[in-house]
Amino acid sequence: MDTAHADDVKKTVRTYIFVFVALMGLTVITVAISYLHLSVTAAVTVALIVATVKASLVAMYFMHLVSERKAIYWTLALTAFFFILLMFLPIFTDQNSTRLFH
Amino acid sequence: MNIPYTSTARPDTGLYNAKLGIWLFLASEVMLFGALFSTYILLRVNAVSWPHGYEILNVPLATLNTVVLISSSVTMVMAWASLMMKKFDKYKMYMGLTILLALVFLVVKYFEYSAKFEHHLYPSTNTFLAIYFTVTALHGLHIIGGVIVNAYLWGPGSKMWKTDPQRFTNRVEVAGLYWHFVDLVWIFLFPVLYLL
Amino acid sequence: MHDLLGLPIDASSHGHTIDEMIVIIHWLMLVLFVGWGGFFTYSLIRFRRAKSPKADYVGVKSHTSSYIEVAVALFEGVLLVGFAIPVWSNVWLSYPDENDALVVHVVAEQFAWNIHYPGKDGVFGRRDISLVTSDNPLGLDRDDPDAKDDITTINNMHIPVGKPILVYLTSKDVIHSFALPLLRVKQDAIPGQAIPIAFTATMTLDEIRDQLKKKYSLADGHLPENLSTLVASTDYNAGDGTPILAKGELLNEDAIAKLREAGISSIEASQDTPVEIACAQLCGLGHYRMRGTLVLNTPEQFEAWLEDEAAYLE
Amino acid sequence: MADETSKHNSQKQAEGVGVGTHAHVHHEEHHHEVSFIRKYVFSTDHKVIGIQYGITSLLFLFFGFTLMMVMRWQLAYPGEPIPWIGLLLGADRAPDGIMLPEFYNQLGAMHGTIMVFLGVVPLAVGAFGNYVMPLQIGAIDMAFPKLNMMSYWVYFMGGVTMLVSFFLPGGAANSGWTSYAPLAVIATTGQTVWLIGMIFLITSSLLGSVNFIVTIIQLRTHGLTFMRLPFFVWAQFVTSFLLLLAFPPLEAAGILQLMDRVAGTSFFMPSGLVVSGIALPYTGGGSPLLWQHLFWFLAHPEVYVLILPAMGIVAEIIANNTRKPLWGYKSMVYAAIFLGFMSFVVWAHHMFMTGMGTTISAFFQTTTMIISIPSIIILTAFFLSLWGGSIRFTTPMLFALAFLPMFGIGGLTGLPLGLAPPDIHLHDTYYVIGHFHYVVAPGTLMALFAGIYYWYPKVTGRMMNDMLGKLHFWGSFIFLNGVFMPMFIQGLAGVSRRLYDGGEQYAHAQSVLQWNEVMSVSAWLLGLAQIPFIINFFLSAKNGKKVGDNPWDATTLDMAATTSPPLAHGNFERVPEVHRPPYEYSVPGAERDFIPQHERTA
Ligand code: HEA
Ligand code: HEA
Ligand code: CUA
Ligand SMILES: [Cu+2]
Repeated sequence: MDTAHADDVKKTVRTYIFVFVALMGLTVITVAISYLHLSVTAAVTVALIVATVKASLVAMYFMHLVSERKAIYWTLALTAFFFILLMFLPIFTDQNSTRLFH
Repeated sequence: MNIPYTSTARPDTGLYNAKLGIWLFLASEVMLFGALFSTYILLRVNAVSWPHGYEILNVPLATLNTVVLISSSVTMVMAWASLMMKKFDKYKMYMGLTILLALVFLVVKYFEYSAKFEHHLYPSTNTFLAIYFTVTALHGLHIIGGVIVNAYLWGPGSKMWKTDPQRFTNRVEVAGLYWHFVDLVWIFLFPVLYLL
Repeated sequence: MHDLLGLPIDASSHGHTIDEMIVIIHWLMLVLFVGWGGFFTYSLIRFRRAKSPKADYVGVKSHTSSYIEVAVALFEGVLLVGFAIPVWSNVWLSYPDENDALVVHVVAEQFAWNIHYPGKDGVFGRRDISLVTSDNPLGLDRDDPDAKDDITTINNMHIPVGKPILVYLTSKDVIHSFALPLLRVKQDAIPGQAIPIAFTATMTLDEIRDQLKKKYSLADGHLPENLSTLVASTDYNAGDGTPILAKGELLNEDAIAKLREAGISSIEASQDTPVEIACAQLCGLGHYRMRGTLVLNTPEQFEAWLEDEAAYLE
Repeated sequence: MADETSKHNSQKQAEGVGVGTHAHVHHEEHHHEVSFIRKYVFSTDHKVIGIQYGITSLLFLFFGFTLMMVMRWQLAYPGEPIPWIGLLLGADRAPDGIMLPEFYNQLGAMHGTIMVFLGVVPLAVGAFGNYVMPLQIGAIDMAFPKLNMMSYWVYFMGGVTMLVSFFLPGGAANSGWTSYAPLAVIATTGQTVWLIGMIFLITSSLLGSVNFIVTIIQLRTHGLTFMRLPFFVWAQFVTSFLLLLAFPPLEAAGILQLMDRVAGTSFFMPSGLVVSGIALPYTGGGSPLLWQHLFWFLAHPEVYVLILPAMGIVAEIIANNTRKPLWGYKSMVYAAIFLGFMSFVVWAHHMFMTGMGTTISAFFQTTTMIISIPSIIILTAFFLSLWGGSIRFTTPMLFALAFLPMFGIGGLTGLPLGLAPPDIHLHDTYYVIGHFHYVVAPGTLMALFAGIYYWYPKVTGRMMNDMLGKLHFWGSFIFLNGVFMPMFIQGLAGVSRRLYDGGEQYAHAQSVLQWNEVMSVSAWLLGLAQIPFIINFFLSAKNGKKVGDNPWDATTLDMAATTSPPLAHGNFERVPEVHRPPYEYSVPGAERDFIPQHERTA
């Protein structure tokens, strides 16, 4: 965004404020939902969806990923791939064992 | 001789050096927190019993901290936008606010921690607290690092605005990218540790 | 190739599948190494500067190398799909029914193997870490009715030949690895987990000793180095027929002196306990001496041993 | 540059850094004027940093080797007092000169750690990468010179931390370079210091890798497209990504293990542990295997970090000494990228014996077989590059050529390990030790030596002595094989690794025990074979034959376009522009047998 002009910046400032409001709203929602004591699966799903939306907003607008360069998308795509792999790690630790001696 | 592309972008990549650098650094941070997150999942799935975060931790305080951190992200991005609009005074104000909010976050965290210790809840008490303390402490260290960088850019580092405004703006943008990332991590930590 | 590679005796029913794979891969490796190495040496000689003062800008034009690469990849694919994956799932991870097998618990600790048999009732007694003492390293609760007839040993595992053995393996402290080199068995013992492994022995201790027997000279100054760990492979009698050393008996200086007197100048002997439990995972300063022995018996011998142990319990 | 003064300076510099491993030198150096410190100690010039990395890592390599020479005494002659140094070691390490098992384990763990993290990686990446890569891409320095300096000093601190740990009560870390939990969690204090040292080293690597990637992407000179990069630069590029993305999980794991050790958490500690009859005060609930997964998530990519730069060095030298372009440059580049990518998905092949189920083992066996293909492609390209060449057997070329069959043996012996059923017999035996030493020692080390002989004239302006070089080559080549070949024999017989007495206790080891002495003697002779190198290394800086800026008639920018060595700050008189692929040797119709990348007319 280093090529952006001051006028564009003014427009984006409005976006920032909008995003800020959205983030606050989502924070309230996620806290509120937690008081409903949903089942574990439902709670996890909702919480993670809300968190992902919030994180995307931050990444897209504050970190201006919406208008970033190819090199950075490639880096992030690679990282995302390995990140997902890392999330599978708990499955890999699932061993061929019984818990016989408890 | 000067190193090229410290303030202007290289035409074919469209990036200046530090921006690519910080994104690469953030990529490694993703893997760092990813590994901890993965640890959390593993431990939780395998645990015989796992407490709900809200039974042990202070949700209102953490909500406050979430609000504080998100606000600091906004002030950070505003600081950068002010520089883009060549308004140095506004930059000073927004950057100052960012630092202040970060300090508020740390103070709140301090109260959270000491409340836990008072109730004899330590990292060694159980696996939930172990992961809670480890991850939030690491995140706290990231906040402290950010505060130091931001304080430098607010104070002595801001002299560069006079000599090389473009490069200074870049620096603020890069610091901002880091700061938003720290915020982003918290956005995940908060529900995962406190609400689930 | 098997002998060339120096693989040890294989005394288990699944071992040959592993050995076959090792042999096949080493053939592949040999062919590749010799092929590539031949090309390499030839190129070095033919294209040395003295012989080839001007280099050719283009070099190799044929696509043979790609075909070879594809062939190697295919061969690896065959190894994988045809051998490795099926052997792993159908042989290594195939478990006998508990009723048909001898079930044994093995609990590793720094630096010993605790072996736990369920005894006559076939039920394992309760173990509890709070009961662990130096006399009771397993923490076996002898007050538990199931535990009354349980047999435990340290570093000495007896199993019958021909019957599937189902071991549940765990550890009390750090990670160890339960390795039976002569049975092609290896499995890490991980605290907090009980990991099943199954195998069937095919050779008794005596048969293995027979296969491993070697000639040792008894000439002066020629005593076998590890004398005290050798057993005689046949009966040795003095000229008048009085027995000096029976088959399976440990060598000792005394017997050797007598053998020499009787004019016997060399002797056939083998390792006393060639079948071992090795620890294959670094587990602390005593890792190197965490050695157990495995006694492979005929089913009758094994039953007899069980009887003995049971009697000893009472 | 007047070489009299600069030579004098580089001499001083070499001493400063060389002895710099001992902290006291720095205090002395504060007495010199500031400019000296800025120029040679806290320099931001990539070349000086490269040299600092180089000398520090060579010293560590030598130290790591020394540890092993001491260990090899115990393996060859278990229980006999170590000659000469035995009594210096002290009663808690070697009473009466006889090594204790505790000490053996410390030496083993530290040998592995030092060789990998303080020796080979800093030499291959920190030294060669730092010195050569910016030159090859026509850059005046790295993108972030200060970060570069920090990365060296953080590495240095990591190294000092590791060394200091030998003097702690209970000694250095003793749980293997793999530091498996729970053993490492209950180990002596040395392990805590090991973890702290590792965190330094990881930080250093991360700083370095960010810098490398940005430099390669951003500071390539005009006309230097990605497909015109020398293979060495590609190798460093892929390596940097491996470091960037694989190291953080180990950093996380290190933090968790540190928490387990100092804060009493149970990340890696399951419930109900009893050590020597006493129940441990851990709440439990952790997973020992988690450590292994996080460790190997790094450590497998790490082994390609050890090999890729070596391949890069070999590529440069082979092209230069066959006087023809590399065969299949493009396929090599794609293979290297694919190798880097795949190296993230094979890690659990180190864990087949932890009790792995069918699906997961099938997955990792398949990926492991797949990853052997790009290595074969790269090796094949090297072989075919020889065909039609005009081969010069210079000292660097000898080392580079030896790399090929040695890596071949190491790589091929990886195949039986990569299939789970054979691994049942071979896992954690000397076969594994043989496998990876063939790749890292006769493989990578040979390539690194090749690189030293190749770039030495660029750094110092003087050649290394050829006679001594060849002596070094043949000695190293023979004795490296003497050390590592018998390991396969022992491994196939089933002898475990990390045995304090070399397997003396075990009946199944008896028939191969005699090899221990052979290996040990070879290792000591290998040590002797390094003497010509050390002499050569230091004396040639003063007495070597002077050379101009392109001693090898090379085409790449590092050799062809810079000012004459030793290089001044800024590297180039005029920043070069690139017009052609990297290895334009023996182009038909050209008057010379090489056309530098930056030369305008063909
Ligand atoms: C630089 C380091 C390096 C490299 C490149 C490799 C390469 C490979 N490694 Fe290795 N490995 C290690 C370092 C390395 N390894 C280390 C350090 C350990 C042990 C760690 C520990 O436990 O402490 C280890 C352990 C290890 C294991 C675990 C063993 C065990 O603990 O049981 C496995 C299993 O799959 C494995 C497999 C492989 C494979 C399939 C490759 C493949 O990438 C190899 C591909 C290469 C080829 C197939 C060769 C191609 C060449 C030719 C065909 C030409 C040959 C001919 C001539 C030259 C004449 N390695
Ligand atoms: C990069 C990695 C690397 C390298 C290069 C080496 C090199 C060597 N290693 Fe190492 N080794 C490991 C990594 C490495 N090793 C690892 C990871 C382990 C496992 C540890 C564990 O179990 O946890 C291991 C274990 C290991 C064992 C097994 C111990 C056991 O299981 O108990 C043995 C046994 O012989 C051994 C021997 C050697 C020898 C003889 C060399 C020789 O090749 C060394 C040759 C070195 C040189 C030739 C140095 C040259 C340097 C100079 C001459 C410097 C000159 C200085 C100046 C000019 C300033 N190593
Ligand atoms: Cu138990 Cu090694
Ligand atoms: Cu690996």
